[in-house]
Amino acid sequence: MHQVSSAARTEIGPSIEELKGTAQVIRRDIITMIHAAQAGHPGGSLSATDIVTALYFRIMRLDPADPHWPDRDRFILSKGHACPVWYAALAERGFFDKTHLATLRKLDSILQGHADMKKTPGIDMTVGSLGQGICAGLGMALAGKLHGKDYHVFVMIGDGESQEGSVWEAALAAPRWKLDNLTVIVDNNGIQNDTFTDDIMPVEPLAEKWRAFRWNVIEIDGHKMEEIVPALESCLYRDPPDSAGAEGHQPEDCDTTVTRRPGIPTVIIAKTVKGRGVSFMENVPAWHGAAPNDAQAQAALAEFAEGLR
Amino acid sequence: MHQVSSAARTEIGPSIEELKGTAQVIRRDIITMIHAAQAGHPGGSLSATDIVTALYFRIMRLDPADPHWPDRDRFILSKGHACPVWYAALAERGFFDKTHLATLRKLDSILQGHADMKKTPGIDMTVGSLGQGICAGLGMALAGKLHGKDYHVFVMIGDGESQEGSVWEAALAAPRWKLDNLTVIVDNNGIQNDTFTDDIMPVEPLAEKWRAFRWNVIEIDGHKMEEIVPALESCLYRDPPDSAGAEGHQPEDCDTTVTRRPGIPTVIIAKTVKGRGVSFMENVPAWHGAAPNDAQAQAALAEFAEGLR
Amino acid sequence: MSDHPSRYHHVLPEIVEQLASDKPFGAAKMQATRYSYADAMLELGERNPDVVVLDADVSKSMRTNDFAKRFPERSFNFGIAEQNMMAAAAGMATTGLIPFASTYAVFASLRALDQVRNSIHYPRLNVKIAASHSGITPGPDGVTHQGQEDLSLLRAIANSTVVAPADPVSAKLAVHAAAAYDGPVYLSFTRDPVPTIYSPDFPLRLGRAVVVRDGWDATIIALRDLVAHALVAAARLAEAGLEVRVIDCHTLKPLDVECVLRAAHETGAIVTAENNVIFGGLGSAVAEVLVENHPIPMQRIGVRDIFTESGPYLALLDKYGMSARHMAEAVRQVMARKRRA
Amino acid sequence: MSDHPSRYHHVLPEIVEQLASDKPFGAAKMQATRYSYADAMLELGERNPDVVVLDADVSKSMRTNDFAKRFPERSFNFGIAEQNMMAAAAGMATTGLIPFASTYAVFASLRALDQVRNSIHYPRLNVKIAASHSGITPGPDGVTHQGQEDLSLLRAIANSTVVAPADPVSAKLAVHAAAAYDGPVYLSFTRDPVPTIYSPDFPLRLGRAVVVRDGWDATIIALRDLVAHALVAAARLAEAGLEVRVIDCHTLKPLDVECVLRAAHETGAIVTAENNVIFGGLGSAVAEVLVENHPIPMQRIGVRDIFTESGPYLALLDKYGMSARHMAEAVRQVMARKRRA
Ligand SMILES: Cc1ncc(C[n+]2csc(CCOP(=O)(O)OP(=O)(O)O)c2C)c(N)n1
Ligand SMILES: Cc1ncc(C[n+]2csc(CCOP(=O)(O)OP(=O)(O)O)c2C)c(N)n1
Ligand SMILES: [Mg+2]
Ligand SMILES: [Mg+2]
Repeated sequence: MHQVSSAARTEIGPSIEELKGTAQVIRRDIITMIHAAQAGHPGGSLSATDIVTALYFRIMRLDPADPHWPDRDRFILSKGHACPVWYAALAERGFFDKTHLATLRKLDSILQGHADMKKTPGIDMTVGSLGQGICAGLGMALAGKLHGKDYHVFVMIGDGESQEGSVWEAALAAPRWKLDNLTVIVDNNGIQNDTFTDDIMPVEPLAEKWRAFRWNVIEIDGHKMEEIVPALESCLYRDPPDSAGAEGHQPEDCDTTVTRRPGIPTVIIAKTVKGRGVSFMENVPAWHGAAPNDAQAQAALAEFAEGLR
Repeated sequence: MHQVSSAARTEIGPSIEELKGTAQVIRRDIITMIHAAQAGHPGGSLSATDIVTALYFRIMRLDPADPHWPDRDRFILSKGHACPVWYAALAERGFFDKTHLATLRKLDSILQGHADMKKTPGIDMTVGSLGQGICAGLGMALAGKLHGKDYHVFVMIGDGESQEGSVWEAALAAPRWKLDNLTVIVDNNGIQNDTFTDDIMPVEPLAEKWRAFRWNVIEIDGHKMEEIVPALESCLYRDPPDSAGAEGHQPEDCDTTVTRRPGIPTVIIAKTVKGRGVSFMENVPAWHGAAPNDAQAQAALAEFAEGLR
Repeated sequence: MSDHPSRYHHVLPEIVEQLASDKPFGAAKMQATRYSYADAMLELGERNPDVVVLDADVSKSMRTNDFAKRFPERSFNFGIAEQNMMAAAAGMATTGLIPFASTYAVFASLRALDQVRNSIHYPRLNVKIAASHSGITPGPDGVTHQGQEDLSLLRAIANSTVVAPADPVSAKLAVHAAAAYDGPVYLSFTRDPVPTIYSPDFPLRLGRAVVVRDGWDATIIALRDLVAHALVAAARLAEAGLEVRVIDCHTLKPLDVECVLRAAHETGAIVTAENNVIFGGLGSAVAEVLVENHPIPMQRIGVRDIFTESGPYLALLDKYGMSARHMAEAVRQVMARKRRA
Repeated sequence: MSDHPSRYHHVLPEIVEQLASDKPFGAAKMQATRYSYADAMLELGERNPDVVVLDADVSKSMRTNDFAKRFPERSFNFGIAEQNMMAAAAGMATTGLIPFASTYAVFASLRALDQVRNSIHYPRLNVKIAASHSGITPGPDGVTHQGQEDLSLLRAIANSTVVAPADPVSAKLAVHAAAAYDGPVYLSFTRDPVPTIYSPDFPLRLGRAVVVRDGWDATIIALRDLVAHALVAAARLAEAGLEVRVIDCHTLKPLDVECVLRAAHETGAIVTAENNVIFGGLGSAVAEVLVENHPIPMQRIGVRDIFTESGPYLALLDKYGMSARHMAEAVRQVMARKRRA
């Protein structure tokens, strides 16, 4: 019936180097759209960029022409305020025309301030109230098992978001149902809305917490494609198409070896830098939810141009 | 102004043996009142009985004649459905007349189906919706510190209740504020409403979870007074009156040594048996929320009479 | 007999016969509608493989453990984690499943309301919320288990459909109607047994109120457990020569505006009766329609600005002003106001 | 000028002067009332050592971080854990502290509603809930951050007091009034700047609505940010010869029944205006009072059964039918109905 199957997921896939370039394109679009909207959340969009890029351009099985394809992999940005990175990735991947990016947060736009699945092609879940996307992802993973489908569900949460009790409700439930088709990625950038997470309500040791909730824990640098890609591939529910077998799969251009743990969900704790890629935004709490002015936007774009060259 | 201070807390206190006797009296009252009401939760009341007895008859600083005394220690039964044990202990301790026990759950009673602080003398917090009492206790502990008071706040939660996200919100917050005047006791009886916790949504390893949330963890047998009393005394915020110093206090009639950890809240994970003390109720999920009929109540009371002799 | 059996519609004859008696439901088959829900789910489970049931550790009380036994692979007990259950239900619905998320009204409408609003109603996902212990029907449990405001809360959420069936027969029909509807539905059930008042031909269609007794002097618009008591009030008033229409407004939202306005025009005086706070529920819904279209005297029966307490269900109805005699008194008062107007 | 300055009460003269102009608030000092809250807390903190402020990681946005800087030991940031914050506030209140629990309206009224109901309102503890981003005032953020139903939800909770001040001056007064009241109070503030319309003599007393413009042809009863727009509507209608009363119903609950009924009797037609869903909020409250006492034509302005969207605040008001022109149109309609009646 549907002709895409594994073809939709590029067999070879872009190389690590190509992914790095794509991430910079997405960073540029993030700054451009938040600048145009004069509102939005650059910090958490930029910290998530490399991981979201890896997901949409190398890991996930998708069909941009058919965003509701039942066999697609799902991604939920549970930290929904960072949706500019989601919108930029979806547009770059061809889910909708890039001209929409300039309408972010404007009246009648398909790009809401927090992502709305009924308005934006490719958005798998409506988000914005923290701590809900991860539970919705759990539901999708349960449904996948029930339907006998081999899609994988990826959910990204924030470190601040990890303070929400509902996150731990989902954390408790996923291993009970052996949801190895669910992967949670913590964008551990150390900053939440008010300031540094450690000064508000420390969440560390995160790895120890998730382990105590019986998850398989992988810790990576969330900006190193060489660590991101194999970590994500290692927990994929089905075999990656270029993999020989389930155990110990190791993509050739990556330097990390990880082993799948059947029946156990995986959390990837990604050490990241909020505002990553824009020197003056990096690790500065004020850029959680502030838009750059003209000069700042120009400065940021210049830095990307540098990086893209 | 108020004359009670440490005198309200019996200097010597009842012996371990006396406490055991009191616990049996309370068990008797629990069965009697639930039988009279023909509704209520015997299982979780009986599993909590020994600990609640130790608190009200040996550990806590109270004045039954002045239930609102600002310097009193607080107890919150966050698993509020088990309030029959609370009512029985308060009545036995003299907070109100025992004749009220027969009015449990009846119209116009001071003893509501779930405890109401505005109706029952001695109830420190209104409870019934699981996962809230522990947060309220956190607030009381914060207030104690702010007011420079040396009272201690004890909160008992259920193992099923531990599935509520709000429990983990409180668990995250208490160490951040160094609330060593707060102690949480988990009535780990392995059963929730529907059936065994392990068959619904397993919460183990509980100790590991609380440790990852940075609590001091003590594990005890929740029915051995010899373990309950020293565990509770060991985390008391102020020095116990009969103690030489803060470190390594060991009451003479108890067999456990525990050490206080200043600045760190303590959780006591008490292994208990749901329905403890009534042979046919022990570890039987059906007795979570069912009242005994006449014959069953008689049989239960006969068992206590045996134990009290 | 001063009452007229022909005035009643879809009400069982043996019920009609005794309405004005001392024991109006002495002959009725009593059942909590939460169990009607559980029964309907067994039928639905057979019929529709997309139907799944989600629980939050009250499956014993709601008897959805029957479904779990029959369809174990389509049953999910989340433990005491209502937030997770509701948002997970939303996630499941995105894949075409039809989740029935089951818990008590207080937890569905309070503990998990953010998830119910943002993950279910905002994206308009096909989740059914089955709430037992609605109103102060779990008498002895007390306030924390009495969903005394759930109907008001759910009505305030955009895209919501709120259904509160009166008896076991209509409760089962409501479950099937909800399953057939594409979108979120909140179903409100009783903890305590209520009389079976309807014959199987009860025409339950979402959004269509049912006139269950004809009358021209005034109208009582009721829902859920108070419909039965409204019938009693009407029967007693009939003995005093007053003909009161009774409307079963099982769907609170969307309200059957046409049926309400017809009653307003034809009877000129309305009493609303709900076992729910009088702020934002049925009384408010009807009042809104009246002032915007045809302002006439109306009076609300329901829980005032107070938390109730533990006690036997019927005793609580009486103490808090929601029994048949209160409705009859309210009818006399609105009729007096109608005459003065 | 066809308008009469003497008809206005407590409204700044420079505001009155321009109400009917193209830029009615061109001269007004604009400020989000969330900042008035933060300012008032600094004063309260000085005055009352029992006052503590609780936050849930939006202290930067609500500027309660000013309080945290000045009174660090009385400030508690719970992180993104609104449930814990609300129940902990209840626990604090049992010791005599007066906690102001601050977060956005959606999280106060949805995420933590179970705690707000069971730990705060049921035992009637002295907790103040300060909610910013009420109504669709956080325009560009979109639905998940727009408290479009918070007033309805809080009104349904027993023992609640719900206050939604119109401008920065009355907002500060409302905070002080809430602090002086012993019991839970829900305070609703705007995210977006609103015009300062009142002089410092504004007589804010909880439960007492204020007639801010006299009139006899009809009445607009409004609250929070829509009071300013109601004044504009009245000024424009005055130019057409209609004298419309405007009531600032800052306290939604308990409703000032006397003031509402006086307006009903004296003007015979009412429009309610709230930046909140039209189910269970101000419109319902007024409709309830009217049908139970003096049924007259009324019409509701507010968010219909829909989730709104991202966009500039004023553009959203207009798109979703809540601007001055919608109110003026509604006034004409209720007046037409009054004449026909
Ligand atoms: C339940 C809830 N509470 C509060 C907010 C407001 N809010 C939006 S973003 C944010 C901080 C999020 O921090 P984090 O999860 O660390 O995200 P990141 O640093 O990746 O941006 C807050 C408090 C929200 N969206 N949802
Ligand atoms: C938030 C919430 N959800 C559901 C319930 C209904 N309920 C009452 S007791 C109970 C089971 C509690 O189990 P546990 O915490 O283990 O208590 P115990 O075994 O000590 O009785 C449930 C689900 C509730 N009171 N509160
Ligand atoms: Mg962060
Ligand atoms: Mg248990």
